Amino acid sequence: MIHSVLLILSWLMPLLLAATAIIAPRLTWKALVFAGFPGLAAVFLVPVGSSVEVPVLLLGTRFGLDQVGMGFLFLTTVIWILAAWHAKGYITTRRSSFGVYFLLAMSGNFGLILAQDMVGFYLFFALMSFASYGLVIHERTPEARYAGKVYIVLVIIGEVLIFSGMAGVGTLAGTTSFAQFGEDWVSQGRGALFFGALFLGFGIKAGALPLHVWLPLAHPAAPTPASAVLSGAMIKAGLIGWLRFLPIGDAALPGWGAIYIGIGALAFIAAALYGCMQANSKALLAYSSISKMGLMTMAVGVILVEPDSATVVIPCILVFATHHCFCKGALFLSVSINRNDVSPGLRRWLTTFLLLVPPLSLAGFALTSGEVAKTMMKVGLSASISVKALTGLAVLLAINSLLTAGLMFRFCWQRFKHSPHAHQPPGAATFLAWGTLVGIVIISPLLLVTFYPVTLGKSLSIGALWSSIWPVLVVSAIGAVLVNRSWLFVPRWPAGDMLFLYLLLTRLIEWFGRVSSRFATAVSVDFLRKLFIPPKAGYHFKSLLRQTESRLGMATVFGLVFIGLLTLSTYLLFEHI
Amino acid sequence: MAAATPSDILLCLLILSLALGVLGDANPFRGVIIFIVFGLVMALSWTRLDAPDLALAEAALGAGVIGVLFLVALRKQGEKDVSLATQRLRLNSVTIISGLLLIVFIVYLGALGVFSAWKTPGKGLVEPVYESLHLTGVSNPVTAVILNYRAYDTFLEIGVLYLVMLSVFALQPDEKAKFTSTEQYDRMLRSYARGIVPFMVLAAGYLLWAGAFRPGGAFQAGAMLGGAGILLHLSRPAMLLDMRGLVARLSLVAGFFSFCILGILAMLYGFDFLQWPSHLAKHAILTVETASTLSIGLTLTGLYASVERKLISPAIFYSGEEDNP
Amino acid sequence: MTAHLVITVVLVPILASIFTLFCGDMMRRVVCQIAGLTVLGSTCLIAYQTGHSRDVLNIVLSGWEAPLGIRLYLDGLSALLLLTTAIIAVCITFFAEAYFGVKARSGRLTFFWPLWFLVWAALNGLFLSGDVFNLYVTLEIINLAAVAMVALPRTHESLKAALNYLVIAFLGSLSYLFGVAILYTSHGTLDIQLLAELAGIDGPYILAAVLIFIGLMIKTALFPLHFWLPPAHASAPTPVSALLSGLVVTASAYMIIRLGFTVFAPLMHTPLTLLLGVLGGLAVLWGSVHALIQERVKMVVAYSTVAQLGYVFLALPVVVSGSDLAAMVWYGVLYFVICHACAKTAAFLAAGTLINVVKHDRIAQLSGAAQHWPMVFMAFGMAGVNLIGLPPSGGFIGKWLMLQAMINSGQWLLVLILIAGSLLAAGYIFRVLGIALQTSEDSRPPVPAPLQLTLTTMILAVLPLLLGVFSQLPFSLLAVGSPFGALP
Amino acid sequence: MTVALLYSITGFLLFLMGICGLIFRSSLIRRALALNITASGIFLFIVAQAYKGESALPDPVPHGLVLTGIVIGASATALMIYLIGVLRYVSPGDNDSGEEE
Repeated sequence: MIHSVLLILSWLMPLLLAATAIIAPRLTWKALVFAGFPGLAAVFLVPVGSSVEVPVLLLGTRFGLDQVGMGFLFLTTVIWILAAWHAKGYITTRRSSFGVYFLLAMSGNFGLILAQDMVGFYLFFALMSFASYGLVIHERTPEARYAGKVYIVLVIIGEVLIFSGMAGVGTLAGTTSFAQFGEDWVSQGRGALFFGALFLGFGIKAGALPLHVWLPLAHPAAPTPASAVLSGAMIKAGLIGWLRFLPIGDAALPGWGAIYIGIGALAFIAAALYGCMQANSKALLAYSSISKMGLMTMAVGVILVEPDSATVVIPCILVFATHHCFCKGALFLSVSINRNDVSPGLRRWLTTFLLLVPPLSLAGFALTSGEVAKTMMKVGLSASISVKALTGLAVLLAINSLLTAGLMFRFCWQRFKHSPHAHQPPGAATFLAWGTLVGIVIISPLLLVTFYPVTLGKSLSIGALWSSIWPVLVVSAIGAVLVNRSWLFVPRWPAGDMLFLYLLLTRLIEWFGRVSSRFATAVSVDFLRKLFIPPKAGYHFKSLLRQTESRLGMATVFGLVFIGLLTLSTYLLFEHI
Repeated sequence: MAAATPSDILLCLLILSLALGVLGDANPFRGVIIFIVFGLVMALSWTRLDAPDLALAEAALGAGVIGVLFLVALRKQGEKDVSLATQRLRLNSVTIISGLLLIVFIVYLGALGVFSAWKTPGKGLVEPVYESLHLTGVSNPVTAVILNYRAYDTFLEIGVLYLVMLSVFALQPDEKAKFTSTEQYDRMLRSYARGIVPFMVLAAGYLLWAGAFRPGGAFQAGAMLGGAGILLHLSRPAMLLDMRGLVARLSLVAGFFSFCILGILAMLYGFDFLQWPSHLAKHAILTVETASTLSIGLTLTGLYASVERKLISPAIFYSGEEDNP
Repeated sequence: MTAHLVITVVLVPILASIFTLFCGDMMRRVVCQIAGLTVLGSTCLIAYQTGHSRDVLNIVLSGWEAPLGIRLYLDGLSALLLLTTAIIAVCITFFAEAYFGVKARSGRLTFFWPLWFLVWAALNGLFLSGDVFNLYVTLEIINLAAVAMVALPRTHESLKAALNYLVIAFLGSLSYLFGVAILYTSHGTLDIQLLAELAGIDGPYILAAVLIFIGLMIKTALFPLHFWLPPAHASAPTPVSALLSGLVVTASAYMIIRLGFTVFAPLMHTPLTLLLGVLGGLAVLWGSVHALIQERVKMVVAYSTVAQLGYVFLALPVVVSGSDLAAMVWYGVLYFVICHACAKTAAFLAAGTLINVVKHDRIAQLSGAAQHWPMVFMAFGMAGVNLIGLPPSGGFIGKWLMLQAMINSGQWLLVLILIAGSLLAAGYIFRVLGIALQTSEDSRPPVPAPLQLTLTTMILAVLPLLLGVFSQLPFSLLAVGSPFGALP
Repeated sequence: MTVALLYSITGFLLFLMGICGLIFRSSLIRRALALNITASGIFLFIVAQAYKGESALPDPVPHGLVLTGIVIGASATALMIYLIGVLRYVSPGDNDSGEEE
């Protein structure tokens, strides 16, 4: 009973609080932190495997907690609660609007993790996606609006893709319940279209390579706590989508696996490289997220190639996701912390230390969660891939370590050197939430060891320690040398790298429409032109449409169509019988 | 089955050629005149097909009142006709191809129509209608169908007439008509009307009464009453009722309302909606018919009056700019 | 008792129509409210009883059984449509009260009310009708009244649109009437249930089917017979536009489903439905593209109606009688239609509220309007969510069922069209919202939108979302007397 | 050829002629006339099908339906004529009541 209540309350509580905002916005704002508590309680109190049926919702929905859900729910609830706490000190304008969007997105994020069927998942996914639009445009600056525009266009395309992919997979599998997913339907070989749709649809959220363009725009634009949850928790929703909808562990999809690995590897390296060129700290962090998500994409690809490896690789994904979530969350929150705001002395030293921990952890420095997660990922993946691929993986990891270290060096440099004073010192909640999160980052190696079958021994070996330390050392050394030679170190490439391609595409489509209508009219000079375009009308696409529409309204055309349809359908039917 | 006689064939050819005249005649005014003749010939063919009720209705409504409305609509309009078309059709490859297509379609559909008509129709409901006729309170089977068996349809149909009058009200300008005394009335028309209108009212009453056992009924009687009203209006426009006045409104809804009330009464006494117990059926039917006749007659008169008012000479009836409050 | 209750639903609006013809302003408002709430209450009771007894109801009229007399037929579908209509109608009534305001207190606009109640009565009659000829009569009342209401503004545009509408609707009804006549001559009955039992494919049957379907296609504005709809729906006063796009087209869509799955069930999965599907697909694309290039909000919404009605036909080709697919399409299309009715009404009412405060609805000049009237645009957005087919709207559930049926039968082209239609819908909805959400330097104090307008709009905008989230209840109601039993 | 068949075919031809009239005539009055011809054709078809021969009684149900059809057709025609009349006196750009825009 209590389990069922918790499973429902986890997503219902934020929703209810959001609704309360209509009557009592102050109450909502006060209770912001507590909205996530039922979810957190569910992590600890609800045993894995329990579920509850809600027949009145949609076409009958099921909520439950499985191994994957448990892992993601933990990291998600923690980051949302801390972000809410942070927001209470940080957000000063438009609080109630922020609170409502924040709570709606939170509800969506919790709900999609708990949903045990496709339709429910889709519902909460959409709720989260659309609500976070409100978070992105919170500042209402032109940049925020532009980022919001790019974001919302991609979200809608993603929604439609996921919808079609989901309908296809659900129909082929004959069920919408994740639990009843069989493997037989995949072997029918009909799903290619849907897998493509799902890859792209969830890829938009997970920041998969050609679809990641919204991330570097949205993160700098959004307020800090929103960026933290966007990058820490919501970005993982795409990953969860893949894990839920694809036949993970049931069937092999080598072709798709290769695509996932390829795209993941590309993102793993290229995004980190591009991130090093960013002047804006949050854009830099966004690229780092894209890069880390690339590794997880690769892991999903490995499972798709080798279904048997799922039992080994999925915990690795969970560990890595947990590490990345906390670390990235702490990094984003630290953007609003300024060392110089703190009075000199012990407290400033402590702040400096705390500020340094997440970057080091993300760079995989020895004894941090980053090192543990990376080692585990390496071990997990190497169990299921060939020797040749193993070498490739090692190279990739090494390159990424260097790049990440570079990223983090640049980030720290910006934080310590260039960070301006805040207009007004952030509230205590901002500090406390950030501090708590950094604390969690510090103890997270222990947490991971407790919850997952992580072998600390491997990561404590000399080789592992050394491999985790040298990139940081190398980069720091190079950085220290180069840091004042701005011509070399600070190329500033715009955030949203490939966005211009999309713009080009839009132009191309417009151009194509213009040219094709001109072409059509030019080629079929007599018939088509007389039918569709009266003399003197322009060849513009819109006017072509409008003219055709008005032609359809002519009595002559209408009568012809009427009689034609009458004849055609009778003819067809008489032919048929 | 009876074989068609040459006179049948002649009648059909006449109908078709008249239709061609209605559609094809270059002069719209003449087209309307032909349309009235067409309606009368249709009435003839319906008498031939054993449907005298329809013949009466068609002659009075289709050819009569509607024909007059068409005439009025065209009178001041003259040769100039209102057209919605913005683009004129020219002879080019498109129209030629479309025309050819149209011919193919029509030939095909015509053949189909012949084919479908060839099938001997089923027996329909002749037997059940006549079997229960003694329970309906009337001996004219058509009246039994429309006012007893399928009274619900007729109820709604009266609603359509009511609706048309409502629509006309809703589209009229807000000012009340202002009559000027300069209007010259046709003295001859006036005395003619004075003579004929009482007879028309009497005829309407007879048609109404006769509907129970021979051709006739509310619609035919109502159309006759409407004709009388139109005549009256033609001769003395100043006598026109204010159609939005209370009495006119009451008469307009009389048919519809009496249906409602009798239907509700039937339900209150434990019958179905619009069910007439057989011993009361005749009275019930006569009641709704009388009320409907009144409503129909008034509706038709009102329609004529409003069409004419709008179309003939607005300048006489309205001082100043029309429609601008 | 239920029989009386069912008749009430038709009679009360008729009586209200007659009374409003005689009432003064104060009295008229009282009559409107009493009638509206009575019908709403009755339909709630009817829906409850139908859902509770899980039994269809045949109501004999005039004391004559089916082939001779007319029967009313009440199943879950009718009950649900009656209820939806009642909710929408009450909202429109309250909206119109505030929208017409002082203007409607005297003069010709007072005749809006009797016309409107007559339409409501005819709608209820249509949803209850069990007789093909009776359907014709009710449909005719709806259409003629709609024509008159389109012409209400008495502008050149509205009169032209009304005339066009009248000509087309007249042709449609004649076509339908011809089909009905052929059905009667070959089968000797007009009762839907009896016809469904008797129907067998032969020449006259085919001709009747084609004539009836084409008649209804015209009334449902299926591409390429749709051109009359956008001008008529856009040039009418807003409460009328809402009523037209929300309820009137729903009536003919309902008739297609009702007749298609009973009398004409043997014709499913024949080239006829294929043709309908193709035209439906074209309607989706054509309507959506045109909605994208319109310059006025009301035109966008009107073209969206053309597009959305295309879905009703789009799924028909996958119906193989007797299979699960047919059930999915049946449920999906109906649910889609019902939710579309609510959402479309809400979208029009939102546009109307905007017209009420801004005095125009040109999209280009709406920049920044969302910050002045956030509730209006929120309602528009929520209606848009349903039109796009995003969860948790009911439109999503309808599309989801249709999509599953399409995929199951391997009709990939239809799947693609459905998806393209959703994307295009997102395009035209967000085009309006995007411009409205821009910041503008216009700092004039905004005229507040009247509460009555905003509230009714909001209620209707929320309704499809509720229908999406709590879909079990309506589905169980729909299952009463459904030709396929419960949803598989 | 029986009487019923002859008149049915005539009815069908009238139906088609009416639609052709709708196609080829652009004036509104003419369209209203064409629609009336179409309707007459349909009614003729129905009544002819109800005719059962010289000695037999005709089916009264179709007669009832046609009577309803005639009344509804006349109503629609009247409305159309009225609208045409109003349209003549409202020119483009006129704003009668200032309801919209």
